[in-house]
Parts: sequence; structure tokens; C-alpha cells
Amino acid sequence: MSRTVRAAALAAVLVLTCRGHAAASALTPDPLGVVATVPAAASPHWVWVNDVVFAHMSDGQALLVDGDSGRFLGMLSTGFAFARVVLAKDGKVIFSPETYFSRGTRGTRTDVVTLYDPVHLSPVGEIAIPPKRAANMPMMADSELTDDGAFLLIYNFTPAQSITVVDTRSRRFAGEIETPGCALAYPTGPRSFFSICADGALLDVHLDDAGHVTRRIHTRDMFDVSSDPVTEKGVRLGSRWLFVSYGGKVYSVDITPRGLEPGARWSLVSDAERRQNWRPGGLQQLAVHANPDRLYAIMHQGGPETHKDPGKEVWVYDLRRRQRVQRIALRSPAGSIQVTRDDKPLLFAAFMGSTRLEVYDAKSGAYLRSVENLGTTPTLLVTP
Amino acid sequence: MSRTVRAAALAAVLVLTCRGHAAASALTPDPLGVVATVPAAASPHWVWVNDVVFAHMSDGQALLVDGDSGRFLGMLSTGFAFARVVLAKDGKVIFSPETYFSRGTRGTRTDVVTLYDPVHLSPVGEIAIPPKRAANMPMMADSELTDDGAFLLIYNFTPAQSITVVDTRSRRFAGEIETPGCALAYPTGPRSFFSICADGALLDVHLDDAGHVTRRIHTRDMFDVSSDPVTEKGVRLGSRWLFVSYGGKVYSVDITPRGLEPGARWSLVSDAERRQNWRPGGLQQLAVHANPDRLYAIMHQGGPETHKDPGKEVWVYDLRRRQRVQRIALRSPAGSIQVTRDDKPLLFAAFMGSTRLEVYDAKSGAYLRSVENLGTTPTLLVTP
Amino acid sequence: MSRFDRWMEASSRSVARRTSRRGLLGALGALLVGVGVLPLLPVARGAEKPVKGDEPEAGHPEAQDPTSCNYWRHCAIDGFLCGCCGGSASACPPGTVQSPITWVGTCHNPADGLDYVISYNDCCGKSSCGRCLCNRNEGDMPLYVPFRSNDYDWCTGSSVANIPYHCSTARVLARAT
Amino acid sequence: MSRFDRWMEASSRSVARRTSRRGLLGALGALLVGVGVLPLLPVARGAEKPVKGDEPEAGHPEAQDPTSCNYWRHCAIDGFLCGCCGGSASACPPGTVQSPITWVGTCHNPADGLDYVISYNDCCGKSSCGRCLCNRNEGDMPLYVPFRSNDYDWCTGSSVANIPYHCSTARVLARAT
Repeated sequence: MSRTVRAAALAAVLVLTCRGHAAASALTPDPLGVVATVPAAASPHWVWVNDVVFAHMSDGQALLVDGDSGRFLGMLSTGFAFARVVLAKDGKVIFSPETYFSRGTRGTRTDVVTLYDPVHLSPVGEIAIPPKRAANMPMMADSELTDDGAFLLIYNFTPAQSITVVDTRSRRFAGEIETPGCALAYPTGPRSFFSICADGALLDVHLDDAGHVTRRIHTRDMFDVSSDPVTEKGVRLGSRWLFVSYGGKVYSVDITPRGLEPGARWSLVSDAERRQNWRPGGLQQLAVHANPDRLYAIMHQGGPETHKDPGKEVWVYDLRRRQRVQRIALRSPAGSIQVTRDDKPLLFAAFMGSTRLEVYDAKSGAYLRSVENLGTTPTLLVTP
Repeated sequence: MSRTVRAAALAAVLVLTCRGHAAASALTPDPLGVVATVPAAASPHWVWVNDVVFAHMSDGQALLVDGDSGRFLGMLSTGFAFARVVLAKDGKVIFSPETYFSRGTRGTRTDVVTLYDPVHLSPVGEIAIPPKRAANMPMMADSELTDDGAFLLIYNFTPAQSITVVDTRSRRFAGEIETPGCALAYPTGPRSFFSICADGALLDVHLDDAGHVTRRIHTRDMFDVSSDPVTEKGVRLGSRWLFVSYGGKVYSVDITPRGLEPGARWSLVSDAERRQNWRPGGLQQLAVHANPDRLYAIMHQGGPETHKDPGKEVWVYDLRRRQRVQRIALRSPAGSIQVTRDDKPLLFAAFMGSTRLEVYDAKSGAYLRSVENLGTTPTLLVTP
Repeated sequence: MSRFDRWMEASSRSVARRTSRRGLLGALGALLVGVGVLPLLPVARGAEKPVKGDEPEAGHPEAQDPTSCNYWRHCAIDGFLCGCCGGSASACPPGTVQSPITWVGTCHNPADGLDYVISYNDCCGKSSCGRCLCNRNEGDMPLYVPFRSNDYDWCTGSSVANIPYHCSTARVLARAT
Repeated sequence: MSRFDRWMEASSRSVARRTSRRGLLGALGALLVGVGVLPLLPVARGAEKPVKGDEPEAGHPEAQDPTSCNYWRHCAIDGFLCGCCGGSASACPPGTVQSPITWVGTCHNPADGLDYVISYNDCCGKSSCGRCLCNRNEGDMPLYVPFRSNDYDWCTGSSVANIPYHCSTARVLARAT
């Protein structure tokens, strides 16, 4: 018997011996192999903090935090140039578009959608997709589900632009839709989405139940690309997608029976505020909440090229009256915000240059708590 | 022609147009695709700063720095739980034992020795080895070359202990040597090495030209394991391996025609210094230089369990007289030191908790320069 | 030398220092996660005085807080506390695998005045947790005495999740005798 | 608000600030590498005032230092300067591949008073260089205008080394007209 095995055996004996004594001791032995699980019923106050880990992009992560307790519930390791997790509508599975290389940063590239069990936070399946996933600053529209959750849409950039369609029911790659000149995926129904085109128009795409294209309309120009472009950081509230320009102009894209139509245009900033250089900024700079319809925007003062800078204020707007109803002062500059969907919503605030998540009462704006040491470069905040 | 392709074409046209104008401009266009190379003749003052990247262990790195200029010359991406690069004796290739997983932190494990071209710092070959590489705090003895460079020895821990033998001439896996109860590899000749055993004895292993074991001797106990164990951080000077205990006792293992023999024992610290709690500490806490024979040790004041703490002093010893001849005060605490092999040697100092490399004159102890922002958790320093 | 000086001198070391210093820990937080000070990181190790007989500390409230580096069971732990990572002092976070083989230490429980054999089983199969780093070094031996060494990544012992390390548990095995 | 306050308020932002502040940059160094503020990281972007017409800065000596974020060619760069990574302002470090496709910006050279078209080609195939982070945002457009957007990892354009990003170059393509 080898010395190592003997050593192991000795250890074993020691354990047994000790267990013998354990009975006599105040504390009983802890069992081996106990692994915690996450409650099956997700709290509306949970948040997934996605981290691209910029300095070491092969090690992307998604961290699950309970906004009420500030507890770290668990995490997922999600590969190279990670954007974000996508939560199934029924909460029964987590979709994660991931990229891996056979030698870490070189070798064969493999793209997959990994399916994770939300209770055990472990992989339960993997769907092979074309190795074309866009590698960019993480955006929500990099991957979205259609309204009924039947299809997962993933933006590709090689630099040819297209959308990978994954059937979440059969858990198979359903096909690829070319979107030349148009980027990202913004769902508009159970079988439709649009991409934003370089000329400010939208590509309105409709699918059949197999995920294949039935109709594609190149709309008239919706946005002013040349002078004051809208960011790609749109947020959806019901039948409306809201986009905001570098300068703070709000553009609504309305989903109507007649197709996609430009809605009301208004501004986040008054003329006076504009003169004071107030503007929206950040990565995930907008959030919404229904009942009542509210828009949350990260604001800061800076020049025209600061459209990605973090801000220390969140301005809250009544979307019916299109008026600001609140200014929330943050404790730290935020580049990403998210608001939970429930009736006692929390406002989460994070920033890539920090590892702190701050939690506020989304209605009163009151600071509630901070969670420290979350990842290295937190990007997108995703709530159930 | 797709819109994207058109866009690309437009860009191309723009380029052409511009090149047209370029002639008229003060600056001429920079060519595309120029890639720098590293001088073929390595300077003795270069150092490889190995980084296990503790927070993101899938992204290990080795960074090459010129100690004279402080210039960052280039780097290698070296995979999971990386220990260090091993430089071929002829300087013509760099060996890097590496580990990869098919899904970053999960999936199929693959261990290889990657061969890098030292001029282009790119992979030129790969040798498959058993997926058994030890994952531990990086130690020089995790992987070493035999004296003639014919065999690369790699320590395995699964937790069964063994040594993987790679033939560097045929660039093939030559075999595996079981070293039950004994750890790491300390070369003692062109066809021999020893491992340190848990009982304080050595396993003295001799190989044939195929890398297979011809003789294995389990020596008498060389070290006092129970009361004051030597660290595994030994350094070699000619026919001697020097080990230092937690308390600062020096043990010499002499390579003699009669085999491995214990050499003189002496202490790095005087009784007075011992009373003041002076002791060696750090990860790569020892370094040596020949002509004259010098031993460098990182020293600090602390209790018996501080044997891995960094120190702010390097004490220098004359190995012939076994006396301290110098105390070098460092600017920052160091956990790793290395001394170059030339006649105007540099002393490099680094620390896992910092990203700074400090450079000193190894003879005068004078501070020369610092190199900032080197990796995230620098571990072992390797010089040509 | 003031505590703060000591911290300036070797920041990472301070992390494991048993004397509570939330302020510094807070300030260090980002940097720590940042520079990736990790379980195996020895700079913090041994900065600990033994819990046993460490009278001014024995009654320390944190000695009974499983998410504290000062928790009595952690006298020789080396890594991220699983209690801060979705697990507990003895259970692994969701989706990780507890490595069955590891090294054992002996810690003194000030609450009942008894010594216990503690098994430091790593939780494995995901990238580093990165939270509640705790490095303490009592009785740590070199790599050539494996079952007494905390310089190994003990996820090595897990055939399922070999070798990615996530966090560390501190299981009571038994009363030490 | 003092510069230091501003720094405290959004440390990362300061990095790219063209006003030279070696001290802070030094202090930030470890943290930056640590928290992995990276090429694509937008927090620093746009903190820049345009070089052009930025009179107090135009004569800045760093405007002619290729390893400085203030180098005139870097007016819209987004990443680690290859000159600090073993390459140069226009050449890639050893062992990396220069991505042929990327986005172009226009910068003003205070030395000759001319505007130039600058191509920001990424060097690819290794992990992040991590040194000399420089984020400047002039003329940056959203992702739906790819060839004007620095939010893409342009290593995407390299069939050989797709997609791992290492550092960024700033090649003079031609005089802008």
C-alpha cells in the first residue's frame, strides 16, 4: 500500500477515532458533502449582478444577491466576454449565452447557451449555437426572450450582423436571422422583435412558430442618428420601448397593430438643466416600473462626450405626465440601475469601477443598504 | 451586397481616399499588422513575473520585464492554477505546464506543456501530459529541468503524488514516476532529482536516457519535520541545495558521488535576533548568487506562524563564512525575491498583495527602480 | 508601530488580523477583491496569534460568528468563507461540490473550553467566490506534509470538480484528544 | 469641487482625465488593475474634453508622448495602450494579432495643426494587457453604428485571434479632409 494511501488511511482512522470521542463532546460532527440550495420561489427583490470581469475576460460571472437581506445567495461561472443571464419567464431555468476557448484565450472557440437550474445553480443543459456571439460592452439587448419565452434571441457580430434564434421549448438552435446594418434584439411580442439600424430606422422582424422569419420590415427612420443619437440602452414598458438620446431626449417606439410607430418625444432635462450640462449617463442608465408608470434615469453634469459616465443622481419621471417627480441622490456614482417589478420596488445601483451594490427604496428614494465585494466589474443588473 | 459589407466597403474607400491625401500630409500612414518581437538574445537582467491570478485562476499569466529599463516586453496567457514558466537551458524555447477546462471552470480537464517561441512569445508546440499537475501555492520545485535540460519534471498531486517526466528533446511525455509520500522535484544532475518526503527524508531518483527510473533511494531523515520544519522553498547553488526552516535554520543537501548528504547546519539569525522574533518569510523567500557565493533571504519580525509573511528586509549571507554581510531595506514588503545570474546582478522583489516589481542593485542593495501595474497577484520570479 | 502603519506596510496581512477593524476591511474590500487576494494567498497567513490562550481575544464576540475570520473554527482556515458565498461554515454554496479530502487543524472553542478537530473542506467547481477572505495559519506545514498543508488547492481531492476552488468550510470532525 | 473630490467621487473616471495627475494615477494603479477597469470600460470615457481646441492642453507635452493617454492620436482610443504592453502606438505586442477591422476616429495633431483619421486596431489573442488604460470617447456612437462605436471588442474582426482583447493601437490612416 503506497505511503499516500497509508496517509489517507491514517486520516480516516483519525476521523473514526474522533467520531468515537465526538459523542462525548459538546459539539456534534458536521456531515460531509452538504450543499446549500436557493429557494425555489424567487423573491422579486433578488438581483443578478452580471460581471464581465474586464481584466480577466475568460472568467465571467453572474452573482445572485437578495436585496432585502443583502445576502450573497450564489453565483455562476459564465465564460469569456460574458454579457448577462436571461431568466425564463416561468423562473424554472436560467439561460446564459457563453463563449469558451479550448486554451482559455486561444484555440477553438465554442459558443453555447448554458441552462442552469435556479435552485441548485448548476448546469442542467447546453445548447450549441454558432460561435458568433457579439463581444461588446454588455447590453440587455444582447440577448432577450420573446414575450412568451419561446425563443431566445442572441445578437451576433462578426462583424456581419445577425440574430441567433434558440427554441427554449425544444432547447435547440432554431436558426440565424441576418440583420445587415442593424444591431441587437428588442422583443415586441411572442413572435417578433426589432433591431436598430445604423440609419436610425428599425428592422421589424416577425417569426413563425419554428422561429423562422415570416416578415421583415425596414421602418422609416425613427431616430436622429447624426446630431443627437439615442443610446442602445432602451427599456420596455408594456407596448412601448423607450430610448433616450445622448442629450436626454426621450423617443418612444410604440408597438401597435399597424406596426412599430414613433411615439411622443420629450426631454429628461429642462432648458435650464441642459444649460447646466445635466445629461443621462452610464451603461444600464435607464429603468422602469409599472403602476404607476415610472422611468428612472442616471443623471450627471458633463460635456457631450460623457454619455457613458456614471452619475450620482437618479431622476424619476411620471411617464403619463412626462414630468420629473423625484430626484434621488445616490451615495456612490452609478453606471447601472435596476428597479424590481413588485409593488414595494427596490432600486439597485452599481458601477463597473466599484464592487459595491447599493439598495434604495425605489418609491421614497431612501437608502436601505449596501452589499460589498461583489465581483470585480459589475455590469448589468437583472431582476426576476 | 449586404449593408454591413457596404459599410465595410465604404470604410475601405475612405481609407483609400485618405491614403490619397496622406501624401500631402505631414504624417505618413502606419502600416497594418505590425507585431513587435523580443530580442533573440535574452538579457540577464530580464525577469519573468509569474501570476496565478488568484481571483480568476483560469487566466494565469507570465509577464516579461526588462530590469534595466523597467519596460514591459510582453506576456503569455497560461491557463488555470498557473505556477511558472521554465526557460530552456539554451534559451531557445519556453516551457509552460498548463491546465485548461473545456468550460473554463468545469468540464473536461486538459493538462499540457505549452512550448513558446521566446522571440515571438507565441505557442509553437504542445505536449499532452496526464491531467494531474499539482494545484498549490506556486513553488519553483513544481516544475524543473534536469541539469542538461533533457527532461522537464512536473509535480503531480491528485492527492496521489508523482512526477511527470517530459522529454524536451523529442517533445514527448516520457512517463510518470510515483513518489508516494514525497513531494516536488529538485534536480541534482542531468539524470537525477529528489523529492522531499513527509518524514523529513529525501527520495533520491535516478533516470536513464529515456527518462525511466533506474534507481530510487529513500535517504535517512535529513530534516526535522516535527519541531522546526524546513520550507519547500529551497535554492540551489552548484552541488548544494539550501533549505531554511521556519525558525531560520539553514540545512544543506550536498550532491556527492556517494549520494545526497546533509551538509553544514547554521542559522540565519543570532540568538539575540531570534529573541526579537526575526525570521524568514514569504513565498519565494530565498535567492542565491555565485562568485561570491551569496544567499539572500526575506526577513521580518513575527511569531512562529508568520513563516509565509512578507518582509521589508533582505538579509545577505556569505555562504563560505556562513555570516551575514548585508541588510537590504526594501521600499515595500516582499514575498518573492530573485537575483540575476550575471556579474552585475539585480535583485528583484515582488509581493502577491501588490502589483509592483522593485529592482535593486544586488551587490550594493541600492534601490534602482519600480515597475508598476504588473498583473494582479505576482508569485514566482524567474530569470534567464 | 501603529496598527494603521502596519496595515500600510502590508495591507493584505491586515485582512486576517483577528483584531476587528471594519473600517480598514471596508476600505480594503475593493482592493482585495481587486488584486485578487485569495485563499492560498499566504501573505495574510500566520498573521494570526493562536486563538487558544489568546485571552484578550478568547471572549471576542466574533469568535462565535461563523461569517467572521475570527470565528473559533477558522483558526487554520485558508480561503473565502463559504458562509459569505451562499453556503455556511460547514455547507457549500449552491452548485459547488465539497471536496472530501483535505487537511485538518485543531481549534479551541472558547464557548465550551474544548479543542476540536476541524476539517477544512474546499467547495469546488466554480470560480473563486471572492468574499470574506480569511487566512490563518496555525499548524500549517510545507507541501511535503500534504494533510497538514493549506498550500494545496484541496479541490484536487474532488474527482467531480477537480480543481477549481470556490470557498472553504470548517467542519467540526470531533473533539480533539 | 476639487479634483481630489472628483476623484473620490468616481475614481475610475479620473484615470482618463487628460489633466496629468501622476500621483493619483499611481495610487489608482493597483486598484485599477485590480478591479479590472478595462478597455471597453465606459466610466472613464467622455471624461475627456476634445483635444482639438482644448487650448490649455494643446501644448501639453504628453500630447506627443505615445505612452500617454493624452497623446494626440488617442483622442478616441478605448483600451490599454500597446506602447505599455510590449508594442507601440501602432504596433502590437509580441505574440498578438492586429485585428484588421475596427472603427476610425479623427484627431487633431497640435504639432502640425492638422487633423488625421486614426484607426484604433485592437491587438488580440492573449488576455488583457492591463497597463496604461486609456478611455477617450470623442465621436463614439452606439452599437448600431458599428464602425463608429468603441463599445465593440474589435478583436471580433480577427479570424485568427477572435475575440480575446489584449491592447489597442492608434494608427494614422491619413490626413482627414
